Amino acid sequence: MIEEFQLVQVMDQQGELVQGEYEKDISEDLTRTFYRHLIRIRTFDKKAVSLQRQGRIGTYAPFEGQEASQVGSALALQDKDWLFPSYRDHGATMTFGHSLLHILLFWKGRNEGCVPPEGKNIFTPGIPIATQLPHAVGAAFAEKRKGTRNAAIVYFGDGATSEGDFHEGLNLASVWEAPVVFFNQNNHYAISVPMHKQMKTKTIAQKALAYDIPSVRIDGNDIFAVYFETLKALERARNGDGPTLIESVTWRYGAHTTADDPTKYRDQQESESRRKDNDPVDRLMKFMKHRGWGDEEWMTSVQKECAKEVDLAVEELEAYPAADPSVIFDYVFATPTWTIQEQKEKLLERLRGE
Amino acid sequence: MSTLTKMKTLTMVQAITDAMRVMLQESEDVLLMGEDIGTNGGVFRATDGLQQEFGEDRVLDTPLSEAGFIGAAIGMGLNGFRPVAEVQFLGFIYPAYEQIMTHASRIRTRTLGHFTCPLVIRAPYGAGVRAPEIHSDSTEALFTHMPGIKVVCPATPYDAKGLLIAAIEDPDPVLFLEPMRCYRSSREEVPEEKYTVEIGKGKVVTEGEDVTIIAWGAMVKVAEDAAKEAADKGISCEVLDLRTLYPLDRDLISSSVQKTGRTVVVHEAHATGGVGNDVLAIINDNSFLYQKAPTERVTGFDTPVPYFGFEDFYLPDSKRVLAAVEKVARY
Amino acid sequence: MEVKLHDIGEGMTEANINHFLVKVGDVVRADQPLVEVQTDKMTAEIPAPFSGVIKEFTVSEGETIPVGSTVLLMEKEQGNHSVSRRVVPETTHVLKKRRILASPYTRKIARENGINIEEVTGSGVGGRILDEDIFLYMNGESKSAQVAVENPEPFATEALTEPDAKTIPFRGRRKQIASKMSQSLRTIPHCTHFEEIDVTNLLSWKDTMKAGGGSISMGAYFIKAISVCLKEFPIFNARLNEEEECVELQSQHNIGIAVDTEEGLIVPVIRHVEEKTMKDIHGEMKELTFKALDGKLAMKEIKGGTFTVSNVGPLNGSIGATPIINEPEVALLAFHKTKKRPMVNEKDEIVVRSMMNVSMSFDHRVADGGTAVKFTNRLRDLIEEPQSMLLELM
Amino acid sequence: MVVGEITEDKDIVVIGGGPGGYHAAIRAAGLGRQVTLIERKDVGGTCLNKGCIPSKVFTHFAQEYKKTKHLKEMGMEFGEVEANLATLQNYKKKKITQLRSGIESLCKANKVEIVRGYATFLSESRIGVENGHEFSLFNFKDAIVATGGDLHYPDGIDFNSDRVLKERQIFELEEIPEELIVYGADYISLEIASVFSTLGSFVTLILNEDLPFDSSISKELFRQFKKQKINVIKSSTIKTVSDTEGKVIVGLNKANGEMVSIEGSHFVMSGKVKPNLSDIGLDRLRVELTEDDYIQTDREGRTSIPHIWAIGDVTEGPSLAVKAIKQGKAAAEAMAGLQVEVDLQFVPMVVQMSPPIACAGLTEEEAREEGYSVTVSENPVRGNGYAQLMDEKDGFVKVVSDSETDLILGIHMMGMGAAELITSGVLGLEMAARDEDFRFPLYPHPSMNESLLEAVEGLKGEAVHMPPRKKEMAR
Repeated sequence: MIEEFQLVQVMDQQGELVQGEYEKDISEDLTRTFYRHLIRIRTFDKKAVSLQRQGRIGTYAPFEGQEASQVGSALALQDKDWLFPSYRDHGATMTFGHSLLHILLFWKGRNEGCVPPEGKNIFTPGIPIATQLPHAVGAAFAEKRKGTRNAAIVYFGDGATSEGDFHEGLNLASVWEAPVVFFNQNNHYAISVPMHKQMKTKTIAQKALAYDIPSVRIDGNDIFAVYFETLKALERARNGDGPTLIESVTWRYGAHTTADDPTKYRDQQESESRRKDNDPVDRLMKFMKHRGWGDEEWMTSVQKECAKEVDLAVEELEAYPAADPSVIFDYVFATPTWTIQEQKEKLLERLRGE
Repeated sequence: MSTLTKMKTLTMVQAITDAMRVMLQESEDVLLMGEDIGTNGGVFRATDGLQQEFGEDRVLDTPLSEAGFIGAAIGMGLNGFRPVAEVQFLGFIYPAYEQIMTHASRIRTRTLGHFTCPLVIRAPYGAGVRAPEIHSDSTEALFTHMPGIKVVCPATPYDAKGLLIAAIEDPDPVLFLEPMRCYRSSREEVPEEKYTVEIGKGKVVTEGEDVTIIAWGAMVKVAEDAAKEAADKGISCEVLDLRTLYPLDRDLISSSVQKTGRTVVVHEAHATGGVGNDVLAIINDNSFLYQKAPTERVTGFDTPVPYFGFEDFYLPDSKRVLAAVEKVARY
Repeated sequence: MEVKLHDIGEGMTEANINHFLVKVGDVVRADQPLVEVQTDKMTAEIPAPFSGVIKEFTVSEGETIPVGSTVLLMEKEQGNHSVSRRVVPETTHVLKKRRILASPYTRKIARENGINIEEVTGSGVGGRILDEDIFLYMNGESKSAQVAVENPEPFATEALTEPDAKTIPFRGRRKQIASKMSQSLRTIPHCTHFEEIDVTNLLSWKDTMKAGGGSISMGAYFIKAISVCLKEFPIFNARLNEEEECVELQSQHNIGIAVDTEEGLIVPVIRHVEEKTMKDIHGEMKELTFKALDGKLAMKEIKGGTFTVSNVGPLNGSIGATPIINEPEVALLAFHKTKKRPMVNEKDEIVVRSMMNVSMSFDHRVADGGTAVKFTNRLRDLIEEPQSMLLELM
Repeated sequence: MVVGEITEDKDIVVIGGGPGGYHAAIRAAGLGRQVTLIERKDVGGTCLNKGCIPSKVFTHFAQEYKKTKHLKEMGMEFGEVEANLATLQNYKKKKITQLRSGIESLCKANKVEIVRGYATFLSESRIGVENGHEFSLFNFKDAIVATGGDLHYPDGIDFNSDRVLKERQIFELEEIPEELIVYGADYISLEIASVFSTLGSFVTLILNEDLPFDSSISKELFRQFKKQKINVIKSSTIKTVSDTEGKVIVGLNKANGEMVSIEGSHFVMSGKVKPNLSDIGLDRLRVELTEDDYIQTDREGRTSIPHIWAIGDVTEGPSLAVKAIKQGKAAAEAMAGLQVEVDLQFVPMVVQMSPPIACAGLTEEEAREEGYSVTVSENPVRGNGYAQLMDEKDGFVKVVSDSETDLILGIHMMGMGAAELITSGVLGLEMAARDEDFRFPLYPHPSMNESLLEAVEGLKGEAVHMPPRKKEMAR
């Protein structure tokens, strides 16, 4: 099957364009935008890991290594599209317009972090694996029913394909021809379980055959491949041609979460060598250097701007008002039931010391 | 216990590992299955080293598929094995709820005992460890309400090992709840060898005269702290650790609440439909005339377990328990 | 920055948060009161240590918190986030320190008895501190021995209490009183003498006053009379300053009145008695007594006494006592029960008179018996002949 | 683990397994507490692994090397003696490993648990330990911060060369440098200069400040430098160091403003110790710091958070293991409610050069400044019989006293055995001894000890082995 699902690359590991047909679509501006977003989310990710180590946020799921997959796919979206992330996809949500402060709040255990910016269709991170897939199908189907050209994208990992929700989601989308893009980031490990123990198939893309959905297997560290293939899939969706499964092959350098120790189950040397040879950011930088786009000075200034933006978000996070206990109660129902109302009053009384 | 018993000092999670090791050694029928339990030794290290010791055939890393592997465990159970399945968090058991509710719990009934399901499902549960959403659920009542499955919940390393061995030996399905907050918080002397703690029996943790505090899991420590604080105020509390949530230890509850006549039930699960209500029913049935005050319940709220930034508001703490103790004592 | 509950007087250990006087988000000036707390002895307000914005309350109203706890968080004006670099005031610099002329063993004796050896004067050559100096300091002029009382051996008492013996808490006000009393007895060589005073005339004077609508308590009269005496015998309105080797005579007559409350003894102070009329004193006494009984005394109302009066007469008992001086004052006077007794008058007749005993304790380091007797004599005269007070009018 | 904070309850955590940390840990364990020692690398800290012990291997080596001439003179016959630093490195590693495993087994015997990793305070009662990807969480009742110090060097010196060295790197050398330039006036710099001069390097010593000794010691030291052919450049500040084609060129700014450049094969300098507080999260706990960014503590070692303590190089004072050890034990005892006190007035200062220097208490200059009526006495080692027979005749013992009270104020010595002999001096100073307290006891004969006795006797001009002329020198 792997022969049928060859890895699609637009740019190779040395940063050379290997598919000339895209030449006309690649501008200096576009690559600069890519670069800026890659640096931005990587800066955020590193900062978040260090915040966790200092006890300033809780457990955190890092995505370092998967930046091209997240930035490339999110930049292909249009303003009114829907984004259904998992817990490791805030690189995509922040690229699509989520606020850094809110993402940090989420990791600090604050429900407030789940509220997207006004007008942005960003759903909350799916914590139980694969549960977000049927939601995306439903939301996309709703757009279709409304007669818009808006689509939905849903993010999930390799492990998620073992869950029933994956199969049920794909089947429904196929039957309904829902305008949804199933964006799979295959980073090869579901926490500790390697892909070969997760499934017998060599690819995830091939699973689409069973549902008669088009699929493509792309180099997830090649931001051009990610961007253009996602654009295509979205375009199909908008045109009423139904869902697409994209398998974006990538790698997470670090742990599953800051509470996990990857050395327990894999040789971290592999991460290091991948970082050396196949880093999504490095690849884009090489590409830009070949073209003479974006000099050192500009890159440094971007890095500085991103660091500043992230630091500012951390400052906002720490200045954010303390948790208000009413939040627990006020949003369970539109109108609280007497049980909840009474429990709230009791808690507030107790906190006031009555 | 004989004085010759060799002891070792273990945390609860180590005691759980030890119980599984003892049972894996004892019987080839016992096998473990779950996500990340092999090479990784489990997300809480509960199965640390067991795959290396017993092989990939007996300690199985499953795909990410709770309904799938618990369903499969049922199949293995009815075909002669004694599977111990780990779900990473109780909050992730829901895909498998159908398998448990519609099959595991009623196979014996359905087939008049021809097929049985000697299955143990281990599930870390509960709040207080600053975990993300869903990870902190405490929905034991969804299972005590389900006919045909026993539910146990240790609060100490000793009870954890003894109860888990008893659960694996039990001929019927058992949900084994592991309070995450207790996993590593303290250590205790645990016998090296095999022993059991009887399912269906609670225990008196602290003896007292005035008020009975009934708790399980991570709330036992909270109850004990409250009892200490109450003692400073001159109220003597008896703390019960139920250890088994289905079937409840009616005799233990009755004897204590008949002595004190005043009761506080503590659980971190939601108030409505919580196991505390079943405790109340037992008091009502057996000990109504002994009661000197209405029983107080200190529980979580009828809200989803909040994000951990709000966790401290949600979780019963010793202050809340103490206030309830004072209320029933003064009634 | 955190605003903490500091020890605001008399070695308090905890306080109850009565209520906050500000809200989260309020902009406050330095020294503006933020929260009202209630201790064993009084109600006090914690002021803002600097100007800024209230960020968060870390305790709630009604909570009892130990000294040192953070009460609320404030942010300084101009949003200065930087790490605080204040020097901890109580810290002794480890480095530049005066050389202690004592052997390590002697230093250990001092340490273990809670004595700051730097306060001990050495009697050896060149000021060397000897073991004896430590012992002398402990027995005679101990200043820091208080520490030992506040930190009783945690283990020693435990075994003595039977498991089911009833105990009452030895904390808060009780412990404060215990420590103050022991301190006073340890430092001050007490001397107590007694006198009996005929109050028949005073009682009838009082009745006359009352008939005229001007009710004055006996206590107010006594206090005014004491003030008159203190003017003549200022040594009893003084404070011994051993370090400076002098007795400081106080210009104000701030007379403390011992009040027996449910939580124990407390001594509110009437200030400037020398400037006040008997009517003022009477009113103020009443107010302070009520506040004391309600536990509503403020810090300033229990501080700065120069002489203490204990009026145990109304308790209807006791004919004499050996009162303990309210350190650092020099003397204390107790008025006992008034009782009709057969007395022999100047004409050698036996007559019925209303008699009252007084006990006076004074610091024998500062004054001697002769002066003290003269003091009580003068007081007796002023009480026995109310008219004589007229001469003292200003 | 996958999410959340699964926390283990601990009693005392000690952060840092250097001399202060492990002394504190073992003492606290001895007082019945459960102790967890968190160490990011090797127990023994800077002292054992990088500082005191490696440097003392070298100073000892140099002292023994120097003796060979004397040994031959006495009749011991052996061939040419060569200093092989490669062998010495192996010896050093062996000794360090031995000492380190000694500490580890001591910890084990005392049930002190050693946890590896980098610690960060997450709150006033919780600490995280990062070891690679593993992140463990502990709740603690008390914590002792003993993370030690980091060395800091002036900007602009590029140490990325095997000829421009930091003081710790020079003890890694396997060959003796030909021309060594040493920069610094502290004991480490002096030891380095002395060691490599003895081993045959041509040494230039650049002093950036005055020597930290009594003037008599400094004066004699300069004489010794001259004798040992160590080139000394005083009052100079380093400006540049460059390494080109096997030559190190050091640019200096002399006190008079003159710029000089010196050439050598190697350059070494000692750094300034600054508290190692980065990343342990104490700033977020708002622990009070001193003006110089040390952790502020009271005399028991308690920080502004009462159940967090600090000892050693994170607190102000001399950066010496002796101080950390004392503070460590004191903190452990104070936690147990014992009354403790740390007084650093008489920290002995030792320089293991040739000949060794050891001092405690006030220098003559300091004593005068403090207003004492100062009397001093200097007894040259030359007059000591044992020194004569050992052929170790360099040095003297100087005693500073207050003539009004006869109180001994300071003791300064240079000469063979000074590091051991200074203990008598420190003991006397702590006992507030007067001259008779030193003179009354019996001193072993013949021994170096007698030099101390005679120095004290010399205060009143009564030392037998000091010529009458010298006796009058007592001022």
